[in-house]
Amino acid sequence: MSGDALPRMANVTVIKTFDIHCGLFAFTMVALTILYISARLYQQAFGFSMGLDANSPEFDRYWMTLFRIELPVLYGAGVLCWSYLFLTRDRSIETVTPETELRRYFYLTMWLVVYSFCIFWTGSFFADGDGVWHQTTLRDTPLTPSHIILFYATIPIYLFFGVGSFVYAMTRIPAFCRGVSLMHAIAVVGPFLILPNLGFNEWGHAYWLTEEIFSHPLHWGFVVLGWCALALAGVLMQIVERFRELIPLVFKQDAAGSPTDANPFRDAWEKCGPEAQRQRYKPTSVSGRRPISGKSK
Amino acid sequence: MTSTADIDAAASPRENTRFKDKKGETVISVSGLTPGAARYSRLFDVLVVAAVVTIFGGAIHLHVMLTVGDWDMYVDWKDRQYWPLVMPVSMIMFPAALQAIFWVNFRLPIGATVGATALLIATWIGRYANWWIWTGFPFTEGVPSQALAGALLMDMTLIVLRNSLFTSIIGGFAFGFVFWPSNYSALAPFYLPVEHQGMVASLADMIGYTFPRSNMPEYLRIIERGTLRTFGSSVSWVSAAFAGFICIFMHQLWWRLGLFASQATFLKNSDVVKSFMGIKSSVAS
Amino acid sequence: MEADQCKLKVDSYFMHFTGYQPQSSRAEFCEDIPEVGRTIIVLDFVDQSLRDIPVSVNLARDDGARTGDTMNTPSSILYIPPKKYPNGTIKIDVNFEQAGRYIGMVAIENGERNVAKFPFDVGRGWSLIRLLAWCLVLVSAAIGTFLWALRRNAIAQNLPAASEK
Amino acid sequence: MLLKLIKFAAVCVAFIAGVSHAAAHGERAQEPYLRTRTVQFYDVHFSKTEVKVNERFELTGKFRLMQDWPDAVTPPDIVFVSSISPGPTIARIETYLNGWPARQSFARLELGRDYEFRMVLEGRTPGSSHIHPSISIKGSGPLVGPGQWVNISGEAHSFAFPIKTMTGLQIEDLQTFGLAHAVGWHLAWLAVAAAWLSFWLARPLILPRWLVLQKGREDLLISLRDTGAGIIVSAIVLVMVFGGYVRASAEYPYNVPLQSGLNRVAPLPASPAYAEIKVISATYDVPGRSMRLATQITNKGSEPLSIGELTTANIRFLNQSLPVAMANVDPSYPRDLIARTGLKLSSDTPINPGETREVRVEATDAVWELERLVSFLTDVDSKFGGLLLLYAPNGERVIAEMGGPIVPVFTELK
Repeated sequence: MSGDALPRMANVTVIKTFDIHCGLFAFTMVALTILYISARLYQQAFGFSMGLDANSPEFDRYWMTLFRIELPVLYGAGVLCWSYLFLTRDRSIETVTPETELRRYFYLTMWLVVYSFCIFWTGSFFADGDGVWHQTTLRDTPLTPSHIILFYATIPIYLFFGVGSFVYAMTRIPAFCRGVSLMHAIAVVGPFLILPNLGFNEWGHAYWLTEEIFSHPLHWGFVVLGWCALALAGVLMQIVERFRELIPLVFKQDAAGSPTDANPFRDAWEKCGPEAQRQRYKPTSVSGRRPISGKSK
Repeated sequence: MTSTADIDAAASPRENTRFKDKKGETVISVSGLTPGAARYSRLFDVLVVAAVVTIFGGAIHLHVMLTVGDWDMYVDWKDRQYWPLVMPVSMIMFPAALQAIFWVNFRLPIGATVGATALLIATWIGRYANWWIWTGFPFTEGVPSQALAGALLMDMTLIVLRNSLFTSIIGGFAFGFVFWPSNYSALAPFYLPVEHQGMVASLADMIGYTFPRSNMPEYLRIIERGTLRTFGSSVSWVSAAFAGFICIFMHQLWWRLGLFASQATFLKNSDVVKSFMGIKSSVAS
Repeated sequence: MEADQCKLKVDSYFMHFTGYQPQSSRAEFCEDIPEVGRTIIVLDFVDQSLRDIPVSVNLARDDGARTGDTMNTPSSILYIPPKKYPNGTIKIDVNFEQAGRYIGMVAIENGERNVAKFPFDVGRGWSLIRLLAWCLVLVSAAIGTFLWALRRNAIAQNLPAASEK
Repeated sequence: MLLKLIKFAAVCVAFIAGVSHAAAHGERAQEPYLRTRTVQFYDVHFSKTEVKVNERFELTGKFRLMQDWPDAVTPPDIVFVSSISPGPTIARIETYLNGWPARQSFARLELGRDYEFRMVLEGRTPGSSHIHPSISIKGSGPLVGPGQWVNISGEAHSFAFPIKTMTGLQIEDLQTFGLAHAVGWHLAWLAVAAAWLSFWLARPLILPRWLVLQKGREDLLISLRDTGAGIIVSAIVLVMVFGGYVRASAEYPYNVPLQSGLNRVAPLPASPAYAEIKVISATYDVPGRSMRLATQITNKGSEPLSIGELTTANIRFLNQSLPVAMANVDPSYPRDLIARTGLKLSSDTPINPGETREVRVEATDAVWELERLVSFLTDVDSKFGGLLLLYAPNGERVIAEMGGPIVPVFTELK
């Protein structure tokens, strides 16, 4: 049946492949999972035993120490990563081969998957924990065992990957360099603004309200910023539109064959090996280096 | 657009592929993806699904918690007047936007179901890991509500009627309206009456009273304080119908927001920034 | 006690340090004292049980060589012998005549002798200078990186132009 | 299992660290005006401080609502009597305000009057729990009484809360009743959703569908078969929704809505105003941690009165030379809230009936600072408040409110 649909490809036998290095992606996901679970275990161990009174010495020792470490480390790591991405940027981004560009689109997608993963832990898991923590104590200071993790650890972590994905796209991918992706910017800046919005939140708690209605309008600033997650749909559309142009270039000498044989998982995982890594970024041919006509032309 | 010529050429003449395309071969071949490309496309699918599930699990749960969370978090907030009204109105927002994104761009009638499923799973993860393991509140105190019945109906309306306006009017209304009956089926045991200190209380009141919450004094609950005998005292059905009415507009509003979010707009980048990546300024000599 | 960073630990007990210079301001100081002159230092006992334990206090100039003796020594400017404080608070009235680095020592005698030392600066306005210095370093680093990137960029732009010829 | 491991680890670390528990819950973060000028607790008594899981204990006491109520605090128009604990480590059995059931809130308590509360509580989570009585006021939040450590021993899983409904159903445990029913429904809904999602996710998804749609071949993406499946699923959903509702209504015909509404309760009888106190001047010596009051006390009763105690924000300064005042200290009262050196008075002889006397009162202790009660330098409304307890020779107690502006001062430098 597919032969009828694709008569042109009936006699070609070689299936084109290219390497996607997903080791770092997998490592990041595992490392983040471990990090988040450790943070939660730390809350379990020291939330009630050391964290009920912000004026106590044990709070200072177990929670303020964590606060003082996590802020510079996480933001510092972010700045280092973004600087690294900028310094190792593609200095002639318009001459990138279609294959490399396609690969970079996959890496951008992986950045966004990691970013989404961080949003889940922040917006759902630890925010939920904050809600229930407020039911165990009187309102203390803005620094509580749940806030110290939620606002000052998980937020810097998703900023790391959100801003990271933006810098990655701008320094590696022609379309995202020639133009600023509006929706990508919204998807990164919106959740970033949650941090300054803390000012509004704490101002309100300082003057209006000592009781905790979780759905109080005071908290709605966070909600509006959370809506910006929808903007990732726009980035997805930008990616598929470019895929439409790139894929015929990359797969032009491709073969027919039963698409049902495709096993992208095995395929992708096999390409994480050291041999595959050595082969990475090897240009296919000199003639492949030609400027890509983008939409902006 | 020369580069898309190859892919466009692969479009085959129309043929009757209905009922046959079980594994999607026709879709792949008509799309023009070669078998090799299809494998990478499937990898891309997996990445997108992972991103969608996690980011909307996070964003919807955050949204629901901070707009109507108290009604969802505590069994003694689940009254007849406000709970069936505010919960679906808040819960429909993201599912409606997701419907628009998935339907308009990909003709996938799953957006609302994806949203409601991600929300319910994320909520239960939180209930288990935070409410029970961390602070020790019994599950009965924090049993959540679900929007899956309404979300499924909304997706079904979309696939049958294939139109956003009718989906708002019928599917949106259904989303709001079935919230009460579908959740009451699950939570009915919590409204059994008990006598406590010479006063009547529902089990839900008792659960909230027995396991104390430091920042939840009884008066803080925004619940029904008394009802007129309208509609044969069917207070909850009146609330359900009102919720359905608001959900119609919410659905249309958020559908449009979903469309706005899925536009692939690029703004002009600064020449200085572009020059760092070797793109010469168009203004320069 | 508002922003509580001023805790001292002696053995397993905590104390809280506050400095006042009522002649010049109404502010509370934590550790570093901004001006020379009359100063009141207050040590509050966080732990109730400290009230039953004799405590001695010694304030001395930090001359670098000393290893931390709590006895009254020539470099001491104030010494309070061991004494119990049932109110849980020690008020020390002291006159710092010279700016410089000082060291405070609090000793408790609960069977054995435990000493806590807290070094502090008097009359240096040191923290503001340190802050400015850090700002300067950061700003110059940022400018340097930017200039460097610009230059690298210029080279990169010239390269393809040269190869085309 | 994992939970046990975590708890074990937490206990080990806490043990190694050898940390002493200070007062908990962050009540010290509450502003002085919230604690010294609103609700003054007295006679607070914990019937037990060592209980087993499922063992009951009582928390009783009284409170006075101060007349000089601060502007920033909403008046006690809607009030809930509660207890503060680190999470639900205790279960609430019964609560009363002046003998009235206090499961619901109360309307309009009166300023300047006294109320009596009684709470019957039960140990739930093993460990040491810091428990306070508290009065929550709508708009202002919980105002807490003195906290005490209650040690709960036993096994966490042995806790159960049986209850009998008015329909005659005996419920084994309120913590789990109805849960399987609710979770079952959620799983059923998730199963339908999972079936629907996998019906679509199994197909080629994002890129191919978008490309096909660009070519105008929508017919390949949504077939008649898919529409049919949609109709079948919606029928299933409707049957589940309304069938489930009808079944639940049949199974639980005598359900009641959530109960709400405010109760009204009269205050305790007002005690005769035997003593009238006027604060002439009040200063707080900042570095000296000492509050000094110059008061004018008039005895309007028929018995001589001696000053026994100054109490504010649950901190008690006692006149240690008056045995009846010392006898008024409940053994269960937290020790760190009782000032060690007590109250210093300029004249210690009883004030005779009809006499007006100026008495200087001095209350010195680090507790002012440690409890963060004296941030007069940063307050917009620098006032203090408290109760003065006076005793007649026959043991009768007179409770008088006092308060007024206070000036922070620094010790004169010599």
